[in-house]
Amino acid sequence: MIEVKEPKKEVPLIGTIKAIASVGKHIFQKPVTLQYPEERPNYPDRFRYRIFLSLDDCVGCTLCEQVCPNRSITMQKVNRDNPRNKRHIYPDVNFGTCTVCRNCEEICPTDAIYLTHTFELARTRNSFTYSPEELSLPEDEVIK
Amino acid sequence: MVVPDTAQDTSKDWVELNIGPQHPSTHGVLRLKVKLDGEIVKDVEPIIGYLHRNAEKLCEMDYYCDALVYFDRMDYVGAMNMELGYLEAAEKLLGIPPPERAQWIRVVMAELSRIASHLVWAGAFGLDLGMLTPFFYCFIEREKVLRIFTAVSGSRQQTNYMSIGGVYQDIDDQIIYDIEQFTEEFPKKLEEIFNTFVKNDIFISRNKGIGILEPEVAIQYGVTGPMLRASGIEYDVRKAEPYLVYDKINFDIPVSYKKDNLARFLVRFEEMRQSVKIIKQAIKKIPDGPYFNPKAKKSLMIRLRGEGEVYARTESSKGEFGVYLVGDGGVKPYRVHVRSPALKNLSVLPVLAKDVMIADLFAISGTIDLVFGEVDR
Amino acid sequence: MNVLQRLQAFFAILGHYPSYILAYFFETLFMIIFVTVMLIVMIYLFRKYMARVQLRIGPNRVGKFGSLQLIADALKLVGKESILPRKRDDLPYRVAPIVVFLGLIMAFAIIPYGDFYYIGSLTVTHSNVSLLLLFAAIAIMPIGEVLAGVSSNNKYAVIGALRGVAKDISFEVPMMMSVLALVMMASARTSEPLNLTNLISVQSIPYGIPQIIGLGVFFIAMVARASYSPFDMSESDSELVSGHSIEYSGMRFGMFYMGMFGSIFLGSMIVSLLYLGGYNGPFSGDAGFIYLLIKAMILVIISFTIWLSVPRIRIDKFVNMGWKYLLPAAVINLVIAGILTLGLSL
Amino acid sequence: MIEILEETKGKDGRRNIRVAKENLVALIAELKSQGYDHLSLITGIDKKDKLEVVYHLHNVKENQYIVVRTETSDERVPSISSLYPSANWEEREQYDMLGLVFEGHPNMKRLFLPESWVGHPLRKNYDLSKVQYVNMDEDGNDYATFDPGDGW
Repeated sequence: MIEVKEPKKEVPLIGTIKAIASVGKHIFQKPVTLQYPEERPNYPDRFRYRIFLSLDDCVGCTLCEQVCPNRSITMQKVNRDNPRNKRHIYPDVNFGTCTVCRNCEEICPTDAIYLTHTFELARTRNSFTYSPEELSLPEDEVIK
Repeated sequence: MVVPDTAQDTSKDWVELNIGPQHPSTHGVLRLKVKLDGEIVKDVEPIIGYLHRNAEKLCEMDYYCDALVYFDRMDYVGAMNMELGYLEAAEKLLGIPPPERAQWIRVVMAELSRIASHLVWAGAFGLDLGMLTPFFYCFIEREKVLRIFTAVSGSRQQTNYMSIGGVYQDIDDQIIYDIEQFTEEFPKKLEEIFNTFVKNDIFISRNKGIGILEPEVAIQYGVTGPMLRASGIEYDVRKAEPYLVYDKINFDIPVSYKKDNLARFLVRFEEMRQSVKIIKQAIKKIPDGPYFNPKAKKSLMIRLRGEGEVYARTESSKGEFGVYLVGDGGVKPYRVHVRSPALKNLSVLPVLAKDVMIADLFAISGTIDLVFGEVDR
Repeated sequence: MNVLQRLQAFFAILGHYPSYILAYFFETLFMIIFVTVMLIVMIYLFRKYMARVQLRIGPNRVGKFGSLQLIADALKLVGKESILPRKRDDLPYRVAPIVVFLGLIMAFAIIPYGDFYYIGSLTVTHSNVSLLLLFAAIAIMPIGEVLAGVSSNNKYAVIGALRGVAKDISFEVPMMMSVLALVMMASARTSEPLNLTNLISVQSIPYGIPQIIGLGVFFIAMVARASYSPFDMSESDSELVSGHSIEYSGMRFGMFYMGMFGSIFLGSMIVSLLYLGGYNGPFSGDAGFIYLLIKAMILVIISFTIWLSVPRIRIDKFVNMGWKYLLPAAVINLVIAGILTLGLSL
Repeated sequence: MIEILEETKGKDGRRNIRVAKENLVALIAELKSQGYDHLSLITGIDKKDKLEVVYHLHNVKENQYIVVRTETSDERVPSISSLYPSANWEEREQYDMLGLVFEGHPNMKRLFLPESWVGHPLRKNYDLSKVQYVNMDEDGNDYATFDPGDGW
């Protein structure tokens, strides 16, 4: 336990001038702003955003659908030749409600669903939902 | 000339002013019905609920592991502390204690989160008083914490980093180096920010002796955290009922007996210094070993079952954050109830803001450190 | 020869009276253009300076270094719909921003931008009592603010207007007292001390040096007049949202906004004229205007730094300060000025 | 002497006391006089056939917790807001969420939701399929409505 002391009393006006000067001297420092589209920050490896789906690995176990806290994942029927996926169901993701909590990535038994660095998902309101095929494509190939 | 509404009703000698829910200094969606006599505030009635999402119901509807997502969104400026509060309860209920390494990592993250939360508060408090610039200095420092969070968990604010039985991902040498770097640089910057506030006579005169909260009143109203400690009661859950490994760490609880706004300001800044001290110790002591309990394997996440009742409390940046968890043996919690410290601290505002000026009302509501994700849940 | 006389000579072919009328008209036009350009420069400077102090970059997308940002903003403000509150008091509501802006323009019209006999003087009124006229013009602006506060039928606006009145009363008296000291000192040297041109030309050393207290009082008063932090009680962002201008939008709000920046610039100009030697300086002559502008700009930057770093003072403390500290200080300053004047005249 | 129905130790090591709701106020008043001056939490639990109310009382000086529980079948519980000012908002919250009516409370209104909200969300039988919309009327009071066109 320590008792915090009140700061030393400054001479009236002089203290204020000191405080003003301490703010004013920041003009000589470099700005910290990143000019986003031109400059890009370094994203750490674990940075997570867009969900990708590997259609060949997905076994249609519906665990991701169950664990999704926001019910953003629903299973869709896709006619695709995948011997491991007997029921032919694959997840689709609604990015309008996805909170990027990566629970689906953690629980996926075959690592078919995973989160990537891609984060620039500008979409109109009605096209947030990605079908399983779209989830397997890189972002610039998804046509919306 | 049209006489404004304020003067029409001469039978009452006060003006009813409606502040919020959208107002620059209500920190989100607080609404205050204020009765004014000139500049003097006669009565304040806080009206809350504008950010109410009923997280408790949402938690009941989901698996134990999913509730973390909602807890992240309670105190969104210090999300790690919220996760910790929930996990303290959930792990006791499910009987899955986290391994040693995870506990130390959690301490580091919780304290970083406390720093992030207090920095937001300091900046916003400056704005409440009309200081435009310290806000940015605080946020620049906070951004460094959030970069560490991104490197650790992959997300800035809603980290969802701690999981039942440990943490989602281990921390590596690069992250430890980043955190050490931060703890080296941060105290200097903190003093710089501190000086831009306290050197100012006007800042001192706006805060000293304003918003006196007597310790008895504070306890009666359930006020905890920095507000209680600024009223002179040395009570901190980290010391009173140590969770994680806080009993193995050497740190002090800042206390002030001045009971006013300035005391709350100073206590919070001292807490940030103590947090740096805790991080410095904890980062050196992180032992090797597993970072999650194998009983809570990731593929078993939705099969965890718990029965009984647990009330666990942690010291979040706002105060005592308690989670009351009832399980009925199923995979979903039966009842989740959150003791939200900011809600309790807000309930004392009508007492604090009696017969003060309007300007002081905002200074006082600024020192309460309201985050509406947590108040309304 | 000043601009007025040059214009008159240019129009002399039209006859005596028409040429003077045209000359005054064009000079006023030049002055208004100058003030508008200066306002835009001021707002740009503020935004850029604020950004740099806060370690940001500031406007940099429209034009080189964001120099056209303010033009774009002004166009946006003009094009915006002006939303009128339903229960407003119509005439005062519409008149208020114009009153504020008019007061500002009038004050700028009376300021001497250079010595009377040199180029660079845009002075419209060469009156013998231009000092009094100047302060009369400044005193118009609060009327507009009070009108705005009372007429827009909003509680925040009314409280803002009340605070504005309390504030104005408490700083105007010390301000005028400190100006009185100036006039006293000038009266030893010139027979027309109320004429701004005379008042400035007799400053062999800037009056700010012998009257350092007066300078402080006057500067604080000018900060309060422009109503930025720490004295922005009447339009405090975080308390009264926007005070008297809360119900204004579009160009009407733009007028209040420009009125605020205009008062910062005006205050800096007046302080540098009255206390820092104005357009006097080594080798001034034709370049006097540049000196004035440099002095004013330094004061403007200081004002901006104060604005950005100081919390708002409480209204009762400000009133206290006005009557208990500023007024006695101004009186002491007056006494010092009296002693100095006697010493000079003896 | 107040009759205690059951005393157990919870999973978190805290003392659990169960009392009938008639004795609740007397017991809590006695506990308060023993030094339990901080009311930490009031929780209502919907047990389908009855409602259970759990009070977490805290002794700040000695750092002791005691859990007092009572149950009611008619949604009515005596209020302890006269003993603890902090119970005021806690009880309002439980009324809001679970429909527990605290008798003797000075201002028994909803805390979070608007006054005209239908149902109490934390009840197990609350109908989630009916969407309610919130709007504000001319006087600045919130109200809830089922009409999607009227909501925000």
